Amino acid sequence: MGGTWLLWFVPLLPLFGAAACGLIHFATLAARKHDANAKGPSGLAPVVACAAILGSLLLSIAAFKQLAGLPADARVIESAVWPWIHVGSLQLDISLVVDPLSAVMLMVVTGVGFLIHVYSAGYMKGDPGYAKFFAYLNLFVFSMLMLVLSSSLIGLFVGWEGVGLCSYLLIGFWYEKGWPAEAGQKAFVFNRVGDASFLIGSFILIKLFGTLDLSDINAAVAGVSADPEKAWWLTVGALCLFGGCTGKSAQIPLFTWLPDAMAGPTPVSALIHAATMVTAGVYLVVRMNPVFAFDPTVLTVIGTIGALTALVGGTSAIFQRDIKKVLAYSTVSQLGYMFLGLGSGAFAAAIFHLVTHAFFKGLLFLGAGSVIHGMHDEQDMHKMGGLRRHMPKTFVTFLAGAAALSGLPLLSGFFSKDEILAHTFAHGGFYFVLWGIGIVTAAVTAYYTWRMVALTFFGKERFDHHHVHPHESPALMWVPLAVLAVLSVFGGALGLPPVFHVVHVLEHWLEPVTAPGKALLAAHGTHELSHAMEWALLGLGAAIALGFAHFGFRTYVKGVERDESVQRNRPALADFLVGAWKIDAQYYAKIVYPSKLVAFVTAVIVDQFAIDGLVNGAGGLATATGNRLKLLVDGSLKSYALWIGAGAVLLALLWMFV
Amino acid sequence: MNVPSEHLLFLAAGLFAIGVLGFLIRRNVIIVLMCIELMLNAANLTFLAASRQHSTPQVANLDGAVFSIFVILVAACEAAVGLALIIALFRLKQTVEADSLSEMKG
Amino acid sequence: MAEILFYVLSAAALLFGLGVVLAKSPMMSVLSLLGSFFCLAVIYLLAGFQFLAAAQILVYAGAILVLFLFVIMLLNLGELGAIAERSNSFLDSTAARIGAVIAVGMGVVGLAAASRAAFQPVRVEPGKGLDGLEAIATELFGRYSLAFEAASILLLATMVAVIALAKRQRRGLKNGGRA
Amino acid sequence: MDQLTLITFLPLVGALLVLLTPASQEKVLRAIALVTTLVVAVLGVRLYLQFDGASAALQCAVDKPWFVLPGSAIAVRYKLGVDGLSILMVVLTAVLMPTVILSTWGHIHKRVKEFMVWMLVMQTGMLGVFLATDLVLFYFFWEVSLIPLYFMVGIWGGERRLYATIKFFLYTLAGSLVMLVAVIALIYHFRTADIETLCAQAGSLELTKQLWLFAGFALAFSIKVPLLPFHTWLADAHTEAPTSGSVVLAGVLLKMGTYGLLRFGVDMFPAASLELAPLFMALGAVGIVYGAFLAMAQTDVKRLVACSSVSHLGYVVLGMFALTRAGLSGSILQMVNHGISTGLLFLLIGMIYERRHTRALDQFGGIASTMPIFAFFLVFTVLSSAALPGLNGFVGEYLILLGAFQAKPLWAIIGVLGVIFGAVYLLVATRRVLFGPVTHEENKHLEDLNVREIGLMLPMVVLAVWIGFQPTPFLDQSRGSLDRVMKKIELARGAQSAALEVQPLTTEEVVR
Repeated sequence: MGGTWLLWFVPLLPLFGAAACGLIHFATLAARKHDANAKGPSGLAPVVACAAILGSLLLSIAAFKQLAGLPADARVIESAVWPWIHVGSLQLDISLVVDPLSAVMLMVVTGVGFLIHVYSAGYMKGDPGYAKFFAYLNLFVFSMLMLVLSSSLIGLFVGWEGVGLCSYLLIGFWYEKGWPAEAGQKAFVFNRVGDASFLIGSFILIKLFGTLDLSDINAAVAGVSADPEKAWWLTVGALCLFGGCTGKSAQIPLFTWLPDAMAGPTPVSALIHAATMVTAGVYLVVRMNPVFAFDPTVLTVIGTIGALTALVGGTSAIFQRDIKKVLAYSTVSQLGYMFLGLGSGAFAAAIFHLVTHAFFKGLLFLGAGSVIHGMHDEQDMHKMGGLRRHMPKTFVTFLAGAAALSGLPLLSGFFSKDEILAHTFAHGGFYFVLWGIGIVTAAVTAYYTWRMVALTFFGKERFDHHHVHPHESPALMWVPLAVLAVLSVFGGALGLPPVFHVVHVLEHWLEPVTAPGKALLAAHGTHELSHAMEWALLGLGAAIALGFAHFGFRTYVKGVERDESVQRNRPALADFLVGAWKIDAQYYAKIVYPSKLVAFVTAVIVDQFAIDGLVNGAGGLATATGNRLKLLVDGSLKSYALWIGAGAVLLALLWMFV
Repeated sequence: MNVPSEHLLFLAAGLFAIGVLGFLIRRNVIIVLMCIELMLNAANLTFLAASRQHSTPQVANLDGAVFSIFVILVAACEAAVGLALIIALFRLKQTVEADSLSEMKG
Repeated sequence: MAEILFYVLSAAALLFGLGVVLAKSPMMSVLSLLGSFFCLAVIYLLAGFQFLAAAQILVYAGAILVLFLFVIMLLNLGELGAIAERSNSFLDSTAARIGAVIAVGMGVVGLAAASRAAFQPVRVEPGKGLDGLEAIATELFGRYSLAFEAASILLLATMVAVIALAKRQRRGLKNGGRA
Repeated sequence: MDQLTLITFLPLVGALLVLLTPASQEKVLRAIALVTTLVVAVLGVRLYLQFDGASAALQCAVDKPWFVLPGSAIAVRYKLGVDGLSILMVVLTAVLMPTVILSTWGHIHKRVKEFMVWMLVMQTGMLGVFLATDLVLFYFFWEVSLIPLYFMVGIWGGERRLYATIKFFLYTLAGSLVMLVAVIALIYHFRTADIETLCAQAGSLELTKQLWLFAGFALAFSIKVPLLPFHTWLADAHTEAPTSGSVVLAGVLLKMGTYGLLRFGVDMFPAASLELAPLFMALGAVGIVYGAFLAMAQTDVKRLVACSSVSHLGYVVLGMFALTRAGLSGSILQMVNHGISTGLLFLLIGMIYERRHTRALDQFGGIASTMPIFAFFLVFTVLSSAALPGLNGFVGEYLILLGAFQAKPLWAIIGVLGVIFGAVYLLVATRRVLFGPVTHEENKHLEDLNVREIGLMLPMVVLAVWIGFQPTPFLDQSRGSLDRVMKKIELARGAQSAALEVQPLTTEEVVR
């Protein structure tokens, strides 16, 4: 595909789409100024938006085909370079590169993105900000593509922050309601904390390598091991970059914004908080695998944080009442899995889980969206039940997604999750603990997934009938569901475990990208699993998934008694879990409130009173002394004479003795 | 007379001190004026002492003398104006008490 | 012999000075002031300044003192006790006391300064007049001619001022007859 | 009539014209002022296009005899010139003024004639400060530019305007008096007032003398910047100033402080600035966080933006005293960026003030639903000043933090904290103004921005996006001069490390 300018069109098409939809939105506003409910050209917006995404999808497929054609070791397509910041010896440019890793991400972003665009054409129909929504969605896809395709860290950062901005705009889409705006602001601030650490990481890389071009950095990492001081800086740099990932991919310290992000429209949650944006962190670690693999402690840190996040996410999803909150915590948990995979050096497995997760989590979110759409914006599972009769198509696709998520055998989720657990187990040593956490989380995942399915689609109908008439979603919405369902079921084919004696498609495809990282890891000892052990792990995984799925389904198929009983006799535990281990409350108590206090103190006490006081004080001092001196002039001759006399004596003395 | 100059200056200092004493203590403005005359005389004496000191039999240094002439002149003017003020003051306030004049309070 | 006369006269001058300050009635003060002027005049003579002695007598004693007398008579302040000081001693108010202290301080400073100055012995023989008229005249109209003319203007200004100040404003005149 | 004298004194001619027209003809007055500033803007852009960034020399210099200092043979000359350090600020001043004049249509209705005169006089003063290359001429323009704002805030300001304007005036004046001492010392020591020769020779002074002279200059400029301990006048001055006054104050006047620090600090006394660099970096970094916290606690939206200026200019100082190539060029660019983004912010606040006549944050809420175009512009400006990549703020801030990191990693990390807090207080403010349900009755039927208001913001928006996407042409304008300054700093650094033989600085840290 020539490569020079054509590649630029992949991200630029959505950008033009966004601009077009923006204009359409302002046109509708102008039209609406005349008569209130004028439609204006907003109907045009979805068509423009979907066309733009379709365009970049086709271009991506073409790029993918051209990439596949190239020989294995030379699979890179470069684009023309946009000179951005040139200062002295520092050259920061933006150029796009398609290599196996970014090709996969390209397919996910544009593919799932396109499906979600089609879905939201139906879901958002009738919303006053219809065109604005598509403008933001296209802008998001543009930023995500910039992130995925850029060949330098600075270009990646442009996409990184652009994505954060779009999630802020989209979460706060229904700002009239008030709390979505707060959720959007919270998301942006959390991202900004991550970006700050990302910035420091980029400074360290410039300090070490003098450039931000990813391929140059990956190549130069090997040379660092000689100089211990540089090695220390590289480790710190890697951890800072990982700090950025935790912000973006909602890992332990910075994950509490994701559940609140559910305030945005459901397609947003599907696209941004399931399929694309949150995976940016995983993509970054895989893209710069030599930098992270250089120091084993960095991988251990990543693995531990991943495992802990998985545990916290999973357990918090158990007693959630809001269907989207369940899925949000589940996303946090699955992202934890991916980082666990990265931690144990299984870069290909993490990407594999990323891809399958995009499919089934996107599907579940869209399914939940169609349920909510049908139930007139009702999100509380305790007010649903028995919807399988009203929404058969949504029910079937939702079932497929839930099966894949809970890791039922032969489905995509099963293969990708167990591959990660297998690699963690193979790593041995401390990783056994992480593996244990992984297994427990797998069980919990199965439990809460099937609790959700049971509460929503089975049992008696807990909504009052004359207000709510659940109905099946229009074709525009369930067709994407069907496509995603197919992908979730058969997605496993991308990475069948070695024990099946069939090539692991994804691992082979990503070989050139992950090779340098694997080589560095091999230096610290390779880990192999005997076939018998692999079978055992597969069996264990299947057993746990099936067992807990059945257990979850059985307890909740009758209704919500189990929830109420737990709420009654163990309220502390229920509250603790629903509140995601009270981490968010801690943040508010330990960080937000004190910072408000500090702000108040600096503004009023330090600034107003101390510094300003000094300034005004100087003025006050002048007037005070002036008043006191005024009293001397009291009009009586005698005192004047005295002062003259005293002055004369003083001067004489002074003259005498000085 | 070959009195050393210091003695002349002692006398001048004494007179000056007395003048200041009167100037500060007395409440009657006329007395105050007189004390000022006294002080001026003391100054005159100092001038003459200096002039005498620096004169030689051949060349008489008369700067001091000329100065004292001018001092006398100034004293005269000052006394005239002072007394005129007193008259105006007396007509206004029927008193020559120094303390009664305090309208110019700050 | 002249030295003794000088010391006697200086003592007298000091006493008369005190008299001016401490006298009860203004009349007594004026007279003691006159006395001190005479003593000083004679001292000038002894020091060899005949012209100045004459000037002292003529201008000071003759003109200024007479002026004082006129004012005292005019405002009939002469009687004893007419405007007697309210309290017998002058050192009642704190201000007075401070004044006294300052005066004494001034005196001490003067004495100290005088004693410190290292004067060579005076080279003028007694009896020979220092300021002969013609010497004074050449000085006055030579080097100090400018000062002399300025002095004349000063006198003129004083006269105008005095007249303006002391002229009795007849009531009902053009500017509303202020007092 | 050469280019620089024309561009400096054309506004003065405009002021005279305004003075001649009767006060009743408001339309004509505004037209004259607008036309003058537009012509100056065109001249500014022409100057920018002609300017050759690679050369470090003073370009299109003007040099005419002015007067000789009494009692000495020192000739004070009327010298103007522009080089890499001042070109961006001269062009920003020229380009910003038409927007400011246009914005007065909305909120200046009484005594229009005087306001226009003061505005044009101030422009002459500001251009003079940036273009003067003779120390006495610089000081002259420095004082001239101070007086108009005193009247502008004093007459057309808000309730506490007298307190604010007197405080601002005295504060800045005190600083400039200290500077006067340094100016005199410098002139009489080197027997010349020409800045270029002084820059060359000042390095030869021994360190303690350099430190004292540097301190003299730095105090005046730190008050103007405003650097941390001297910033309390800014919040009052901004809150009480009329909108256009605030835009000019934030857009250009604050930069005279940073420009001064650059020209008379880093360029003239490299050794002294090297010595004091840690202190100034510390003040800059702490200023960023302090300004952010200050802004978080404000209830008056204009005061909030004023505090954000303290934080933004902390960045400029942090970058400048990192004394690295990236830091310096970043700080020069950030001066322009701050002018654009804060200028826009004040314009927007002015517009909402013209409609609601209040600046209290809790009076707003849900304005996005009634004024979508206003919402778009406000979000755009907030993002530009919170340094979103792709807009102008990011380029400057990234370079500054990178430069600071290369010099002192600790202060860079504190500076990066500023990125977080910056986003926090800006987003909180936007949320309280724009989003949420419409609580106040008046907010329901506010009419959106009219064509004039959009028109006057467009050039700044376009500039912001252009600098964001293609900063290199702007950065290259100061390439020659910055190389010269960096050479001087290297020299001073070499001398400093020679002096402290004990621990030589590793040159590796400094990226060429």
